[in-house]
Amino acid sequence: MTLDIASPERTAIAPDAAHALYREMLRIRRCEEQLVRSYAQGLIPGACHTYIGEEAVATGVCAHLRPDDTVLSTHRGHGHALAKGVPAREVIAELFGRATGCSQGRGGSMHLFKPEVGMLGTSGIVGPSILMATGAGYSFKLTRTDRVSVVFFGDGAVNNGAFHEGINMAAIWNLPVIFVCENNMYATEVAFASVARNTNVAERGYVYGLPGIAVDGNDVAAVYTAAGEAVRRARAGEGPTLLECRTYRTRAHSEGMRDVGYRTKEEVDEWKRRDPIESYRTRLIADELATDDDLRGIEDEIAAVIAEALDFATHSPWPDAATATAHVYSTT
Amino acid sequence: MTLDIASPERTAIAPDAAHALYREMLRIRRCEEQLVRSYAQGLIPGACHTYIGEEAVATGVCAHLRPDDTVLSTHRGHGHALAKGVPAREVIAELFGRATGCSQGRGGSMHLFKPEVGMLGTSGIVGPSILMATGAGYSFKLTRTDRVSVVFFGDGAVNNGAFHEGINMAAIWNLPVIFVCENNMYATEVAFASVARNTNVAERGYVYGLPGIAVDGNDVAAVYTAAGEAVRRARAGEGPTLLECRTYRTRAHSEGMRDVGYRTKEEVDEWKRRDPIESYRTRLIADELATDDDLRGIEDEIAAVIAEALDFATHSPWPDAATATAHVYSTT
Amino acid sequence: MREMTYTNAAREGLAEEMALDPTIFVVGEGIGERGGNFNTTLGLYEQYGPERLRDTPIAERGFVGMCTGAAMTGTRPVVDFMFLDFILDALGELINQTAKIQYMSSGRLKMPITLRGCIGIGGSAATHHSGNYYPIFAHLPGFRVVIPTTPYDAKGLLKTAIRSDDPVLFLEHKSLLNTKGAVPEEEYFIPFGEARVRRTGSDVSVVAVASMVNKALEAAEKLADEGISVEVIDPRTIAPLDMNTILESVHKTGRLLVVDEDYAPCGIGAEIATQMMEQGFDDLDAPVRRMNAAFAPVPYSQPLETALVPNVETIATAIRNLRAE
Amino acid sequence: MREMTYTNAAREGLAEEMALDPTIFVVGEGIGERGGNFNTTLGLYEQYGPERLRDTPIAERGFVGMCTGAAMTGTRPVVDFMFLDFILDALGELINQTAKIQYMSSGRLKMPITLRGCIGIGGSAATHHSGNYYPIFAHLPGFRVVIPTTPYDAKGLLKTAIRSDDPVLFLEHKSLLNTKGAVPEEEYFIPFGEARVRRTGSDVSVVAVASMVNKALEAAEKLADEGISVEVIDPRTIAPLDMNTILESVHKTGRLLVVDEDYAPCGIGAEIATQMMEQGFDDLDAPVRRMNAAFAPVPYSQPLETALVPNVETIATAIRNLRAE
Ligand SMILES: Cc1ncc(C[n+]2csc(CCOP(=O)(O)OP(=O)(O)O)c2C)c(N)n1
Ligand SMILES: Cc1ncc(C[n+]2csc(CCOP(=O)(O)OP(=O)(O)O)c2C)c(N)n1
Ligand SMILES: [Mg+2]
Ligand SMILES: [Mg+2]
Repeated sequence: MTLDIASPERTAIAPDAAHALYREMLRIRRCEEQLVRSYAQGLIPGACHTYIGEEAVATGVCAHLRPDDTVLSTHRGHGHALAKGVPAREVIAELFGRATGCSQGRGGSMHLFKPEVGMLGTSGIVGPSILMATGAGYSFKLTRTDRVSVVFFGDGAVNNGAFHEGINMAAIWNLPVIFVCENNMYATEVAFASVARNTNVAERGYVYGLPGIAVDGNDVAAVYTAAGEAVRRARAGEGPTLLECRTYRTRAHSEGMRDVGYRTKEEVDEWKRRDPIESYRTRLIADELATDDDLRGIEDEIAAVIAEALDFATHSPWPDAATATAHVYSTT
Repeated sequence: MTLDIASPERTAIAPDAAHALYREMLRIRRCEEQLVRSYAQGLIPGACHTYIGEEAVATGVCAHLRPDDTVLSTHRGHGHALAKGVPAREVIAELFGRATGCSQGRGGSMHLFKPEVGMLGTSGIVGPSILMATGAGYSFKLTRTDRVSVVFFGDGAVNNGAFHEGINMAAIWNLPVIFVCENNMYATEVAFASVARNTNVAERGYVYGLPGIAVDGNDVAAVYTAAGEAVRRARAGEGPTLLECRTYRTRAHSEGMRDVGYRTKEEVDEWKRRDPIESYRTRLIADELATDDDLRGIEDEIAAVIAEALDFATHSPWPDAATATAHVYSTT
Repeated sequence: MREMTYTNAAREGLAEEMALDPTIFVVGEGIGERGGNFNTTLGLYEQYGPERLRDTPIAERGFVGMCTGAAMTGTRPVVDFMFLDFILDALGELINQTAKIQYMSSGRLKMPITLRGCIGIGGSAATHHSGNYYPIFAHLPGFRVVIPTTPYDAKGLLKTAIRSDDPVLFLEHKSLLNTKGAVPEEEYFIPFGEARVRRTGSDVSVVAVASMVNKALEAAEKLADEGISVEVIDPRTIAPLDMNTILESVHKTGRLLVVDEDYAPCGIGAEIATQMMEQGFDDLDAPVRRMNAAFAPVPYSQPLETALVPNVETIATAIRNLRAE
Repeated sequence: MREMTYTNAAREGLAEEMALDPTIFVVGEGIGERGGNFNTTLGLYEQYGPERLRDTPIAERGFVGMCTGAAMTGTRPVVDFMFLDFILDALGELINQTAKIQYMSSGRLKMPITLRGCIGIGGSAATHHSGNYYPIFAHLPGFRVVIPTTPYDAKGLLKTAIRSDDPVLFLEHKSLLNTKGAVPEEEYFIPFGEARVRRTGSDVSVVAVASMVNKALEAAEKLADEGISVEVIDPRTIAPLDMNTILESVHKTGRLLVVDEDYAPCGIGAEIATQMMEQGFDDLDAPVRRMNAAFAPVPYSQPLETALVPNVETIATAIRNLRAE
């Protein structure tokens, strides 16, 4: 059932779709770069895990989702929230702890909620999102909709019982869930190869009886193609898919953390050379899907969006302390 | 890495070893039959899960173990405790709730402890024994011994996170642990095939990077042969093994429970025809490893052992209520 | 009025709600065709089939996490743990996700999930099938904790639990499952946070939880012959906790005993005693007293198990002593 | 005497024990070469290598269960959770196995396992990295719960924890990790169940837990200028709990306030208040008062987070009010 790394179908993607993929990856990258600067300036009181280097995954998957489809994600969830439709201004404002943040300042980097656009939340705990996404799929099937549930998780979650229990339930009940593993080879500073004898995640689909597909997670076209098929299957009631995206985070696990010892500079540089955005830009021009001017236009557009978002966040109000205990319960 | 069901090597087992296997299976069977009668008589205040039909598994595996090797097991653990060296009298006394029981009356059917012979306990909770056995293996490796840790668990535990997390740790750290799955096709009344797309448990060894071997769990010679190799590997520091024994419980999940609806009488009868003890008896004679007289001798011997055990249990004292809170802590 | 057992009353409540709301589904081990180890779903599978009566793998953490996600997305799961002991593998999901998501989403996500399981010490169930554990949930923000003691309360509170948009623990003491009581034909609901005075009295107030209610009532009966008048209060839900009913009672009696089968430290007795002191110190003629299980895991053998828990005799003695203080 | 940080003192205690006993090993995520997210094992990997400083998969349930089995078989695991929040996935193992096996085996198996993790609200860590959760363990038989507040106590109590044959929760409040204090060169151990009077006073007794100890001391300092004499007690271990020291103090002051950053219901404050009433009712000139975190998950944003927890001002006010009752 396991496919080899799918070779991207260069012709499959129409120009406007291709531009949209480029725009979205760039929006994530620029937003993350701003957060890095803001963190350094002390504007982010809590943790900040950036998605830099992995933008192709969230972008390629979420390009297929409707607003009523849902996403659950992890501590490294800025990119997923953005790709699912959370405005950059609300992500930045959230990390700044402002009332205008997508979680109204309650969550910060690891707790991004915006149910209005299908962003059901990121989690500071590794594992649970896999299970909750399985449950969203259960709801969608029970209520006879064609909605799709997507969960993003890291290689670090693969050895966790939640992976085993969640994927098995989705498989036996044939739920519309897409399990997207972002295999960036490390969990904080622990190498995946040191905690799993077999680091091929997609292969594991076999024991659960669902398709396992591995793609180059730095190739947005490859992710887009594979995710398109997974989403089609889920919507058509054909069941869940395990999609392994091989990628890499090029910054430290989280801002302010050192990034030495556990991996080599050569390895990091090698992956920086495979930057998903740069490489897609080159390819778009080579394939004549876009001109340099088109892309410069997009780049200026995104620069403006992020500048406005920063301004919005910076001038947003703090939450009212009096609301600190609101919404613990629905009923009183 | 997965082997097919190993065909029992008829010649490999010497007569005295063969007699011992027969004797042990019979001791388990007769002890269980006595517990069934005692339960019906109201002498067992709590639950009683019998091992009838599965005796070949515990017998074939434990035949290779030393007293300083350890066993952890499940709610269906009478057979494992007996095979590891707990006297029948202490098992019966335990289910009767007497002070002379192997757990001094504190445990009953689901909590059989006798560390003196390496029986580290059965568990009323599905899953934990797999993890604790992994930890015993960690101790044995860290302290540079050649001791072996064995855990028995059912097909019901396979979909539990403990299976995933425990086997993975044993594999990556190359621990001397043998994971024995007693796949009897049902968890209470839930069919394994209804909660797992792929019911081949041994195959799962592949994703964790350890050998997965499936054997006919009703063929004591097959179990003995496969377990012998697994124990050899563990002792030699070659790491863990996943051993799937395909077997069947021919009585209800637990005494006093109905046994209809979820499986057919035909299926039960078919497996009764494959009774591990009867079939081994036939084979021993056919292979001239034993005479009918030899085996009658063993049968009389076991009958006497169980009769004495019942008498012992029946006349044993109750625990002293004053001890109810002793041993919660080692230190005060 | 018709009589029915606690289990049948609760099942009737579940059946009524499932008939009205197709988004309600039940998960658990053997709750499908089998109808539940404790007959919690008997007959419902035939009506609603596997999607709404879902037999699960033995993966408590998994299906609790799954139901948490389901509750966030428009359905109303009822998780049937059979024995509450099996909930423990799912505490990570419950504490970090189920109980927190309404708050973290500022109320944009709801969490209508009912978590039911049998509790209690008795019948040589031993340490893995005798748990109470409710203070864990009462301690943390986000949960409702319901402990009905009569068939009437079991049905009315289960219906309220299933309609609630908050996570609700619905805990059924094993010793109560086959007890009978009056249950009206007409539909009714019992709100959370309303204790019930099961017996009125003037000398000593007793708050009893779960199976201890009936034992306390028996003890009160005994003591009546001795001329000691005991008021017995069943909180029915411990989160929210109806302190007013307790305060009113102690205002009258001046003395309070909390009888709880669970362990004492950081338990519900400690919470009630402390709130009593905080809110009614001047009404107390004597310190609030607690009775609890002895501080040890639950053993199997009858003499040991019996020694662990309060009984009618020891409760009566405690009331006598408190009266005499 | 030499000064060192809380973290360094604790690490020195761990290093001393590991040097003496080759059966001690540490498991956790990033506790190997990295030396621990909170530097709990810094430098030890170089000395003892991967077998004794074992980086694990993200499988808290798994490695807690594994260490439970290891502790039963002759080794002495130290589980380093980094944040205590991550222990929750392992509660099933801890409650049903780790805490019960000594009892179920009638003491034939020991359970020398140390479970350490950082606790506490602060620094916008948000709801998955701010947990306290200690009442869960204090409520159940089988656990020891240690909450050191000074470098001296951190080292002495960690060494006692590692030598203990019982499961010990060793909880380090994040706000204390870099605080400095005197730590002697000579080896020493601090027994469990001995509270420390951090400041003597005659008007009001305050029992403070974890980070609340320093805040209570600050408040006491302020109030001294107002002529209010406050005694501050640090229980140091909440299971076992040293009630005698508290009783003696309240015998003198007649008033008790418990300041705890964790939630109130069924918390350690409720337990202390109830035992105070049970054992020293006549010494109480006023009801025991509690201060706790507001009853909500821990939010991220500073104004919200700050609003949740007691601070020097609110503690001082509570003491003034209690004095005036
Ligand atoms: C249950 C749990 N244990 C430990 C942690 C601490 N932690 C936060 S992120 C992380 C590593 C996650 O690695 P991975 O899943 O591969 O995601 P990545 O950071 O590589 O994107 C760990 C161990 C946690 N958040 N949850
Ligand atoms: C965590 C947990 N969930 C549920 C149960 C209730 N239970 C006891 S035995 C059992 C079935 C176990 O099936 P399997 O593992 O296949 O063992 P078998 O009884 O077939 O030998 C269940 C669900 C339990 N003991 N523990
Ligand atoms: Mg990773
Ligand atoms: Mg089975």
